[in-house]
Amino acid sequence: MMFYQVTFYVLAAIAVVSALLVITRRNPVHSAIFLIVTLLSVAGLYLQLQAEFLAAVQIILYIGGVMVLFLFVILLVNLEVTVRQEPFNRMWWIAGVAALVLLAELAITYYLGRQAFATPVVSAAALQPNTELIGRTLYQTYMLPFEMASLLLLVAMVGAVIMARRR
Amino acid sequence: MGDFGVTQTVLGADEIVLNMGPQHPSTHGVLRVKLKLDGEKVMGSECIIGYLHRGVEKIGENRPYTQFAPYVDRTDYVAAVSNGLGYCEAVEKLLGVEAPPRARWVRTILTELQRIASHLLWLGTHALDIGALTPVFYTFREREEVLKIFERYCGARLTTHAFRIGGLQYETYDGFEEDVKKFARDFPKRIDEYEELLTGNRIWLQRTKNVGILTADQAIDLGVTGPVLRASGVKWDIRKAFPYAAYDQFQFEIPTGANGDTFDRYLVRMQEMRQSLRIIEQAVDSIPAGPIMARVGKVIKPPPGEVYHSIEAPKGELGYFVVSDGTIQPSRLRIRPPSFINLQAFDTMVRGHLVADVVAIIGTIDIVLGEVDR
Amino acid sequence: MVPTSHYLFLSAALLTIGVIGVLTRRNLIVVLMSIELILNAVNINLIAFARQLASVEGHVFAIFVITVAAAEAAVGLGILIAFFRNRETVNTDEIDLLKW
Amino acid sequence: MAELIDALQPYLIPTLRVVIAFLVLSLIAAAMIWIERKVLAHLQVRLGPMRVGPHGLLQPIADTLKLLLKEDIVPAEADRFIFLYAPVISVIAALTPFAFIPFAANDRAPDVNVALLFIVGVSSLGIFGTILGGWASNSHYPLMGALRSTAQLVSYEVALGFALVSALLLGGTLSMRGIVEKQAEFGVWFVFLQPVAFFILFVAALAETNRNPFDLPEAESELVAGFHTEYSGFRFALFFMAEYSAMVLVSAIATTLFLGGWLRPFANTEVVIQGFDVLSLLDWMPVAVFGVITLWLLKEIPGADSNTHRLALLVFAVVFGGVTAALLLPGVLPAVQGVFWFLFKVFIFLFCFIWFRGTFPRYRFDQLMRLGWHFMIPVAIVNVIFCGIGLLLWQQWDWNLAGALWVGNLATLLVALLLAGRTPAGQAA
Repeated sequence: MMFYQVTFYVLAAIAVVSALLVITRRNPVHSAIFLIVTLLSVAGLYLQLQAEFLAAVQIILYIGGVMVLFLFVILLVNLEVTVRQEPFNRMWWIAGVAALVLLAELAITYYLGRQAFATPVVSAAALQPNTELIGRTLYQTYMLPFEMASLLLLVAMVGAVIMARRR
Repeated sequence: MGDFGVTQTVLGADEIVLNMGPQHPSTHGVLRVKLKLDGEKVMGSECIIGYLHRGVEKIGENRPYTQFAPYVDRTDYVAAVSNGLGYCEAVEKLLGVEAPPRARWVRTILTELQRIASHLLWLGTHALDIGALTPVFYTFREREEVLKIFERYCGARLTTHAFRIGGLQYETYDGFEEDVKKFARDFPKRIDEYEELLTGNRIWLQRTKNVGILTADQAIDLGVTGPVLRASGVKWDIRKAFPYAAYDQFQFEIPTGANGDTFDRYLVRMQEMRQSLRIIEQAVDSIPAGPIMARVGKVIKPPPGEVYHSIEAPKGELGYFVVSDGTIQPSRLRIRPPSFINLQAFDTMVRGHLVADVVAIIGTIDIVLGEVDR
Repeated sequence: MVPTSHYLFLSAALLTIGVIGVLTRRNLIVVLMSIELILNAVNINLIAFARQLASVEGHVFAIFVITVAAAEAAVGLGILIAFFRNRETVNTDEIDLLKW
Repeated sequence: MAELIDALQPYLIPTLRVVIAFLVLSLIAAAMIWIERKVLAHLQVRLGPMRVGPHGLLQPIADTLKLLLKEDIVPAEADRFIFLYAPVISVIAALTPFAFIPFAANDRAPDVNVALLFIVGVSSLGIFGTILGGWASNSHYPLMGALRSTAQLVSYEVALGFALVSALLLGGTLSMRGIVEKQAEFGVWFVFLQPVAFFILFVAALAETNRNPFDLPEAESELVAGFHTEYSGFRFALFFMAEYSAMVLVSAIATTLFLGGWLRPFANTEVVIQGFDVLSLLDWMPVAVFGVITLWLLKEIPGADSNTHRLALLVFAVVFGGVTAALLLPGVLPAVQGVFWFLFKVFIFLFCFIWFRGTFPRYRFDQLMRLGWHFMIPVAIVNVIFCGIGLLLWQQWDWNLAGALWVGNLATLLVALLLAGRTPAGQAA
């Protein structure tokens, strides 16, 4: 299954490179575009992992919803000044070192536990039919968290409206 | 002008200055409007005019009376006949002559046809501005009929120069009455057709009702005339108040509106077209025989004096102020164009509305830039 | 088959990039976008493990994460707009007053 | 190498099919330009294009050539990279979903079990083409057009989504093929079970594709041309094509979900007169349509303006006549039945789009938003709830399916009337 692996590495490379571009571009519109690219390649990875429902959700909600919101806000607030300013704050190197330490930590952990994280033990077909399974799990086992999530969305919606409304 | 500070460099976070025109599809020519917007809401406006200024009034002071007549056709170029009537009657008043009855009857018929043509053009473009693509083709179909009558009568369609000082240059052609009667017979059905497309249309109502309200007091303060004034509920029509041509001979009503919004202005103009038809029908049935030219000399040389004569043009009060010093040229000539004065109401009407309404309001005032800029 | 550990490395990389973005960028909008990156890294983990364990619960939790991300973006951008109205800037290091 | 070919094997036919679908779509988009201009013209008592070819039949080619040859202008202060590639995003987003839409029972479209979600998701990416194109132009009118269309698309996507939900509740699957098969199984198109949802879908589709009366993003009388004001030449053509493909796409979605996709009308009914099923005559409809077009083309030949036009008419007549003849070959007619009916329904939809454009004025932005949020979305939600209740009654208490759903529809209409009464026409902002 060489095709499978090639797809994975290509998508992973695109995701990482455009993620780097997200945090290095001066212009937030460019950042947003590269974030969209990252999200799309992550959606592709979901497809590989037999999570096609989540891939669709990723595209509809994340890209079609959240990212549009981001772009909308970027267009609303006029950022001509920001684009010309220094994009990073003064303590960037401390942050960088700390983050790299975090990365090293994660990498070491994963490396040590690589046996446990080998290829899946069970056949992946167990995740099919994906949509039905997710639906049943979500509405039966996780009914309460689901309702809480909807409450969270409601609160967020009301909060966002109140904060963004002009006085 | 510039009362909202367009020159100010730092505006609020959400405020932008949007320049509409002079090359914008909905400014009806070369009107330029600067809008101060908060989001899409209009906080202020400034009309910048003069892109079509040709100095028509000054030209009038350098031409013999007769030679200036074709120029007035080119002020409100979609209602040339009305312009000609106003100018000719002003000079006739100065001369102290009156056109013979037959001439006055024909003048009335042609002027009312011109009113219909002008309103049709307004209706089509106004609807087009609001996004209805189709009415403009229907209205142009009927306007074509009117223009054909003009063409047969005087050879020109747009800038007709139909009238002469003292009466008419040409006798009506054979079949003039039949043509006019046929038009008057067919046209009501067409108006019904337009009204079917627009008057009851929910979207049209939403786009025009309560948009660009001009109260009666505001309208009078701003000197607004014509359908815009009447839509605000003021029953003022020069055809009734100071009858000219043959208007005192005919029965017709002055349609008025109640709210002074864009929808009322629409309704008033639709009603006016029906009233014009009434006048035309009465007039064409009773055209008297007789001469078509009063006794005026070959060279028109009015006695010294001044006169102001105004008529009810399709767009409002069209006035000519002519001062004679006894020579063959006016010593001063001034046109009171309805579009120019009505455009003053634009800022009052537009404040607090959205950009889309700006377009509707420019349309509803019914301006012609040739007349605004002269 | 790509081993799960590769997904975990990818996720770790995205997480780190996101963290760097949150810590170093001055523009609040980019900071919010970096948070989205972090949340995505989490989702990759959840779904990779869901495959390894052949359990759909990882997917369910990823859905919750996306919900939270949507809520976070809405509130965050709401705050940002309110802030921009008052201060005319979206730089994190200029957000230094507790009230205005 | 052999391993690679093996690995790619399952991808080949879908890829080929997608390429064919794209080519056909480009043709349809080009034909739509002509059809739209002609239909609109005849609605407006004029003739429309008449010069390029007989009855302007070659107008699309002329238009395309003109656009391709025009200079590709990039405004001076524009964000060059984004400006250049925004139209591409639009086109990709409008064309990709066709990969999942089955045009016929024998169409090899990939049968994904979340196809509907993907179609909605990918088509909603087209918004980025609009918003980025508008932003990158660095000009007021395109920016306002972009902001408007973003707000509009996001709002109406919700209503659209809810309208789709009732169809997939009935279908019980997200697979496009599955939904059509369910309609065949029920023996009734979902439009007759969920007319309110269909209506909402139709209105939302108008808004999604920026068509009159919701064409605010490109309201020419207000914003000159909206987000693509600064575009010219080929890139403008791309936006144009994206727009028409999006129209075809929403029509195709509506056809699949509510109008029975590739199913022939009355597929499950028989009206037998003297041992002959009269309705099976409908199978001959493709032959009839192409035959009539051929005859019309032949009839036009003697009266054509010039010899060139005569030649062009003859070529068209030969093409259409050839298609008619090909249809009469054994086995061809059954094979193209599905595609024919699918496209037939899509074109009826597209005709309605044009018809509305010729009839309605344009909404104002706030009115559009109010209509979306205060009317369409609540009605759509209520409709989904009643649809769910109807299905529950059918499954648990053995109600008649159509009866239960129609009670729900009437209840929804009642709610809609109440809502409509609360927002009187002509309410100013």
